[in-house]
Amino acid sequence: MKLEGKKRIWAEYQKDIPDDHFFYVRSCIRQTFFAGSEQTFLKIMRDDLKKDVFEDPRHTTCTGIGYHGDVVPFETIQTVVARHFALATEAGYKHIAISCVTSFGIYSEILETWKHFPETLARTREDLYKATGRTFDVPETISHTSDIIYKFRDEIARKAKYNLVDISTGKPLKVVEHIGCHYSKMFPNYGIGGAEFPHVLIGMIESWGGDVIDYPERRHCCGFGFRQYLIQANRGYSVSATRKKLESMEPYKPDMIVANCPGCAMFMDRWQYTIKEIDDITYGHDGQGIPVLTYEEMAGLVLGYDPWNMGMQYHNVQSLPLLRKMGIKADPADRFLAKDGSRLPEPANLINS
Amino acid sequence: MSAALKHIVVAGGGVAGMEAAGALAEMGHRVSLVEKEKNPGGHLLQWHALFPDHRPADEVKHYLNKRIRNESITLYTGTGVEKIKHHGHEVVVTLSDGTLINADAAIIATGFDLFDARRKEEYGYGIYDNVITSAELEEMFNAGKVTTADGRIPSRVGIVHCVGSRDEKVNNNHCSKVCCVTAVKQAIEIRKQLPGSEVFCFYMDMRMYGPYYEELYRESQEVYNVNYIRGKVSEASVNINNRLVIKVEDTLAGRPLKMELDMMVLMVGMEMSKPGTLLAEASGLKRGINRFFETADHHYGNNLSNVRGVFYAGTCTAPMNITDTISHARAAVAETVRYINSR
Amino acid sequence: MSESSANKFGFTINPSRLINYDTSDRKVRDYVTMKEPSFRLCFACGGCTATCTAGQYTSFNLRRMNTYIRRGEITPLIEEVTRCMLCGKCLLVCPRGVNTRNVVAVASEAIRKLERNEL
Amino acid sequence: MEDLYSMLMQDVRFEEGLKACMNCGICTGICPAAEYYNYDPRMVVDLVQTRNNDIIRELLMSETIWYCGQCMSCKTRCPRGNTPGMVIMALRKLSQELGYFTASEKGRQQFAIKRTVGDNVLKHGYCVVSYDVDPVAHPEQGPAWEHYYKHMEDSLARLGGELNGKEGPTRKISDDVLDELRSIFKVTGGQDLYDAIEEASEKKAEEMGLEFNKQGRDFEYFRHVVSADSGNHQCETEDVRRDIYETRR
Amino acid sequence: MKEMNSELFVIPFNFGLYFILIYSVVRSTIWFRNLSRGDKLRLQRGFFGKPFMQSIKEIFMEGLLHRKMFKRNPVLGYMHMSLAFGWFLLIVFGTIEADSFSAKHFNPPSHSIFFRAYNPEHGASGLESVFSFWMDFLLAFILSGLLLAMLKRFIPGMMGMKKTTKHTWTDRIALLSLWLIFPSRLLAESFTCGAYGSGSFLTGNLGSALASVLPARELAPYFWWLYSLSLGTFFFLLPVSRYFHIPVEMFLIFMRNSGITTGDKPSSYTEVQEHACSSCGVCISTCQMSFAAGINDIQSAYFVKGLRTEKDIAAITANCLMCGRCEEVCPVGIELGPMRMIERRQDRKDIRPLKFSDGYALTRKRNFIERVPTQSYSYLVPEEPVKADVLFFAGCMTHLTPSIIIAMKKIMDSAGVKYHFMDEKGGVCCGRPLMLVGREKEARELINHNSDIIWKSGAEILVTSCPICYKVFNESYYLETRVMHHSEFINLLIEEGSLRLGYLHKKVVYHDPCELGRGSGVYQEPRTVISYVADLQKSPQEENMALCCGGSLGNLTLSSGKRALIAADAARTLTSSSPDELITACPLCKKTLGQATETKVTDIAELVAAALPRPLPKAKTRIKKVLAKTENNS
Repeated sequence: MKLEGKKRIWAEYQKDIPDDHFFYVRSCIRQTFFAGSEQTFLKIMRDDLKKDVFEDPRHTTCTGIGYHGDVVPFETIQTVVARHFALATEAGYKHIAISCVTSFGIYSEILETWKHFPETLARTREDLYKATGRTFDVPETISHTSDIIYKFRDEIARKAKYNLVDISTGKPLKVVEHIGCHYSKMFPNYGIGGAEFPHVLIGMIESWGGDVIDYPERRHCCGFGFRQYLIQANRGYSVSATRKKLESMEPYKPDMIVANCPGCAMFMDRWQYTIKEIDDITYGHDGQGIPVLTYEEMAGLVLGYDPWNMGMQYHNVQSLPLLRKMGIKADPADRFLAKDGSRLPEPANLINS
Repeated sequence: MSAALKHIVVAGGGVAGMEAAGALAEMGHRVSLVEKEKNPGGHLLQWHALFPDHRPADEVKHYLNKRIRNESITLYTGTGVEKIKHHGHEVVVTLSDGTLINADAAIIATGFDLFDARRKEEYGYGIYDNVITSAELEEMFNAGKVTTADGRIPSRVGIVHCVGSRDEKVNNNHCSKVCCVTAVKQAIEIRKQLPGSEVFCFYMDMRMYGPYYEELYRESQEVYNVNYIRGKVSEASVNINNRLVIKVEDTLAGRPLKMELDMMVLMVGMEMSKPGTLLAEASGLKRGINRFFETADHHYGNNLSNVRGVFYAGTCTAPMNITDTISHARAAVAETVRYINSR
Repeated sequence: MSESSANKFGFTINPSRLINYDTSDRKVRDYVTMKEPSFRLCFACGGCTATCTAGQYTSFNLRRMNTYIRRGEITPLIEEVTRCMLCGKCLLVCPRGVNTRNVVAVASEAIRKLERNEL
Repeated sequence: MEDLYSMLMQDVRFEEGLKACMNCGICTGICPAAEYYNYDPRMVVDLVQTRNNDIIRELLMSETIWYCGQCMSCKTRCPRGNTPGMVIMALRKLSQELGYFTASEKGRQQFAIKRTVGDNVLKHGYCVVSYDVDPVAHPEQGPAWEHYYKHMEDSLARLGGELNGKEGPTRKISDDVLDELRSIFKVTGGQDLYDAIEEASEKKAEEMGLEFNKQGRDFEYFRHVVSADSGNHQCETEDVRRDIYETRR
Repeated sequence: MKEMNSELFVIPFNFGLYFILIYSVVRSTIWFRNLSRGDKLRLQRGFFGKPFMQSIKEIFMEGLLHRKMFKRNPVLGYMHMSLAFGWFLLIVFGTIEADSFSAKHFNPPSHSIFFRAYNPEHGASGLESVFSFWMDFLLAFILSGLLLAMLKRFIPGMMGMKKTTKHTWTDRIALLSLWLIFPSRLLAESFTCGAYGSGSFLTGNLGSALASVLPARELAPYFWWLYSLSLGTFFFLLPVSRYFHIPVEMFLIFMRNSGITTGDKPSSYTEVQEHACSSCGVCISTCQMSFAAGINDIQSAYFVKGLRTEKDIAAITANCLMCGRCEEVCPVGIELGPMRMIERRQDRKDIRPLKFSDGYALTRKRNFIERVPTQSYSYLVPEEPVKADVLFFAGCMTHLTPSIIIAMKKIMDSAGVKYHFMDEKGGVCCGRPLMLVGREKEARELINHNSDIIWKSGAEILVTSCPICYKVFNESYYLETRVMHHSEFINLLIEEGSLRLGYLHKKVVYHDPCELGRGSGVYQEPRTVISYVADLQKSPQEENMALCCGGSLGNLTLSSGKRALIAADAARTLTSSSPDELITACPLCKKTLGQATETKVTDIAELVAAALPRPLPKAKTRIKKVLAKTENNS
């Protein structure tokens, strides 16, 4: 494989990511399954990078899952998103930072639609005004929160307490990156590195010392498929797609998977458990499973955050071997604590607990 | 009657340019043949054998070289044509080295550029070691050995049609016409050179429009056992053994198909050439939606430009094969002569 | 996979419909090509399917069957091949002179051999 | 009778999603659904572009249009700039508006999506929210989630959040905000789609003789639609899509 | 003559003779044992009845005189006749001579065969000399045939045989011994006569000539040895050589005359036929696959030999047009078509019934040729029956030649026939194509489906445009309906005057479709019909010797290229008189020949339709009359 070829493409797909003053919108899935990651992102931005990230508690879901679950019409979701723009406008923000890749895809789609079909923008303004009396300006930029971490990756590298390196051997960790389909497959120009060789996670991994694995099914969907997961009877589709990816990356013996989409991260973790239950197969080094991290968690580890405060214990595939490799001291016993600091009973049959 | 010794500039020393220059000189006109490369011959230079009869490209090269061996032809090499303007009774041609040539007429034969395969990112050209273009394969044929980047004999070769043609993602909606038959020809040559190999053509339509093309296609199946899969390759990647893995729909089975390859050959299409584009902009020559030069009329005026005294020959107007290019060049000559005589 | 887990999750891992050319078995193709070389000549125009007598009553599709054979997709083939009436109409319409009738006969022969591991 | 094609044309996503298909199959080549379902986006698009009302109606009532996972990988590649995924979305919307979706097993599932995600949006302001992901309904979420769910207060607190708090993850969405959402739904037709789904589903439940409640999830029809699986969605022979396709071409 | 009395040289002859006698008895009993009960009865009845006499006559006419062969080629006929009949007479008169001129009666055969050796002086005077003259004459007669036979070996062309069969080594030795028999007898007798001054014009003169230069008395015994040896060897090799056909043919004739037929499974009869084949090769030179397509290893001679020698002949069996020409010319009258059909079915069975040789080798590879998956047409749903007097079944192929269908509609309409077009929307295959490749069982499914429709229609006549369907409707469907090919039906309509037809001033030639002509014996009706509307010319090969168009469904494996060769050749022959149109009565022939000639190829129905006066006359229903007729006829 010729790296310069990829570099050329990466150079072509660079988008402008603002330096500061973000209007933050949360993700249903991320806040539900990776609440810690969202908080970590904010912590990194505010405490480590000293950036202004504003969150308006009045913002809601973008209804994206409903939209792709086909129960929410396009007009409706446009207006809901427009409401978020209104909130941003009211607070004087021009740059949206989006935590969810589904949302990010929808924001991109809506902006593109407004560009090509101006009448839809007009209608949305009408609808929003009729429904809420709000008005809005179209934001100057939209960034996925992974874009923002990407932008500051080198700054983070400078502050790094740990690197993506096996301290025992000094060799870089082998990392599989997974990009949410809706991040750049729909609109390659909205994603760093385009649709075929997205650079957003690779950039982080490499500047934090890791090695990226490029494997045949890299571009394949995690299998969420919205209705294909939401409905129990359809979940076979979802798990099959993830298994396809896991089998394809298996020969490379990766140390971890990192994803920029909360859904992908959640599924690739959950399905490893399910596949173990159904077919009794586990992947990764001597069947310990492959830990799946959000990029916030990865960044947090690099900056020396406590993995348990980021919620990494709430993955079915536990990351203890990974943490050991990186030389991070984290006491497994402290994983599950109650508010008062007392220990909670540990869940059974987590992978490599 | 001596309309004799008119002076015509021919821009571009490829197949069309050489044929046009030769024909004009034959009629006793003075010709300035301007070629940007060191040698005339254009894309033909790197070609090994020609469809449909596998005749060596050299034979045609020799014909053309003989054609321009004529004292009334002045050959400028390493020089491009930057601008052509109609002025009074003549055309004023500006060369890249600043030279100005006043002539009675000019024939533009700036030809085509091969599509830059890197623009089809999903095929990983310039990234994966064993993704090559049809032109590079011809060079392998010339060198007499077809091998992978690490010098192994490929046991399975895939040939992808319509790379950079019929594809709005790289904003080329046109068909490059010759790639289908080139693919068939190259498939046969691979099978001849590497009898142990399997060859697969991934096509959307087999456009065997020329004489003996369909026969060649049939021969490739009957004699050389070339495999054809109808479907446009969706993406390529490499596995841990550095073998290519491609995904495609076998549209005739209506199911997705996955296959490992040792080598993937991209049938790169034809595009308007860069110099041609610059020349068009500098000289106010119209271009069509396919970005090639737009001729005055598709059916009976396809050598005429929108500038008096300026004529088109060959693939600068649209993709064509060598046969058509030569005929088109001769037609351009006829139009040019008619023009200069009628003044 | 075990029943219990099916019940536990309410779904199963789906079988793949992908034609994996690297794992599929092309013994049948090789046998058919050996016994009936004209098989190579098919360019999938579908003329046979259009005129097919059996095709009026069932989804038998010789054009698709040829593709299955070439790709080594035997499972759908086994059923497909038994539907042909060998009436020979396709012989008369094939523009490439493929001995279609024999292709069907040889294919079914090959399948039987395959089942007996004689290929 | 209705002209389904022009009804589709009113959907901007359809206009964007279907120009002219040349059946190259590039979409199916990377389509996750095509591998695990009896599904071929190329054929769907090709069928739609026949503009034949009967074919389109058959599609609207078929299982086929419900197989797509909307990963939109097809959009990236199509050499004709189509997006089968978006064509599907338009078909699905129409199928629901006209009540055709209840004709197919996969289509009927829309009711469950409306009762879960759909209702969540207007009830909580979220599509998905932690306290609604019950491990009993989601065994595949595994032990980690089970634990998190059981000790949500504690767990969330440690991660710096507060369940139904004023801000942060899974904060409570205030009622005036929810009112805004609801009126957006009314104004933009979201509510109408909800009602259409409810109405058709209730009719179907009656037809199937299954118990149906006006809200909630604990009744026969709901349980039926989320769990029913004919097992015919992968096999070649029971191939609705192919048979439409083969017979129509 | 003491030394001459040493009878040692008789041993080889006796050995051979008794061996072959015993062998024949054993073998024929086994054949008889393996016969079905019915056939056993037939044979027994035949033995004490007319068939016996018929057989004797036939054996005499064919086995000895070779009448058929005379008809075909006099030289060839004479050759066979001189050998067979001559030898026969030699034995008969030899016995009479030996019997009448010896001391005691009822001597062993050797006594007459070697008569001259025992009675060297015999034949001096009176009746004796007459006899010895007659014996010499017979010997000369045989030798003349032998000479021809030798010539035939080296220049086959002279007997109008393009090809002769390749021989096994046993055949060669047997041939050699056969050839040696009579020359050695000639020399033996001549030497003896020479030594004793006896013998007639041949042996006498040759003898004295030899004696004058050679020690005749000393040499004679060697030639008697040679004579005896060659006879012995010949008899001994008989069962394993092609000459076994000589005795077996008699069995065959007898069985055939007793009314035994090939049927549809292997039996003693098929085995007798296998051995009755003399590998004469007539079938090879008659086979279009040979002279038109250059395929020379699949003809019936090789097929039968394959059966006999129990090779794997699956490929040979399959590669045949089933046109039936070879059967027409087979001098032994072997039912080659049915034999191949049996074999095609056999290839699909796991076990064949025991054959003679199975006694020694019970399991043979050929018994275990794999069964291919059986077709299944469970997807066919019974159709709604339509009541009609006349059913019209176009047939699959006819749907590819719509002009025939249109023509038939015109004809039936103008004749006022009330018919139902059974497969108007394209029906189910008749089953014949499956039958032809040996898939009887599967064919039955289709036959049942169609029969059901036909029965329920209550039709009295079933008209089809396709001879392939016609044959199977007639042979394998159980119908009360009368099945007619459209040529027959049109003929009927003309006969009973329901068709008014004009005359087309056209010179036409008729091509007999295999399935209609040889296959179903319909030769006359088409000709009557054609001559009614046009000027029908003769064509070089007609009726039972008509050529196959090459399109035959009987051959599964024949390539389109070879088919084209056959078609081209047939077309050339058919159009040699350059007719205006080439008429056929089969859609498949029409299509195949159509691609092979410039001459317009027309189906008989089209021809007749063209002769219909336009505008079509008002149709009056005459169908009842037609039916009345059909009842009388049937």
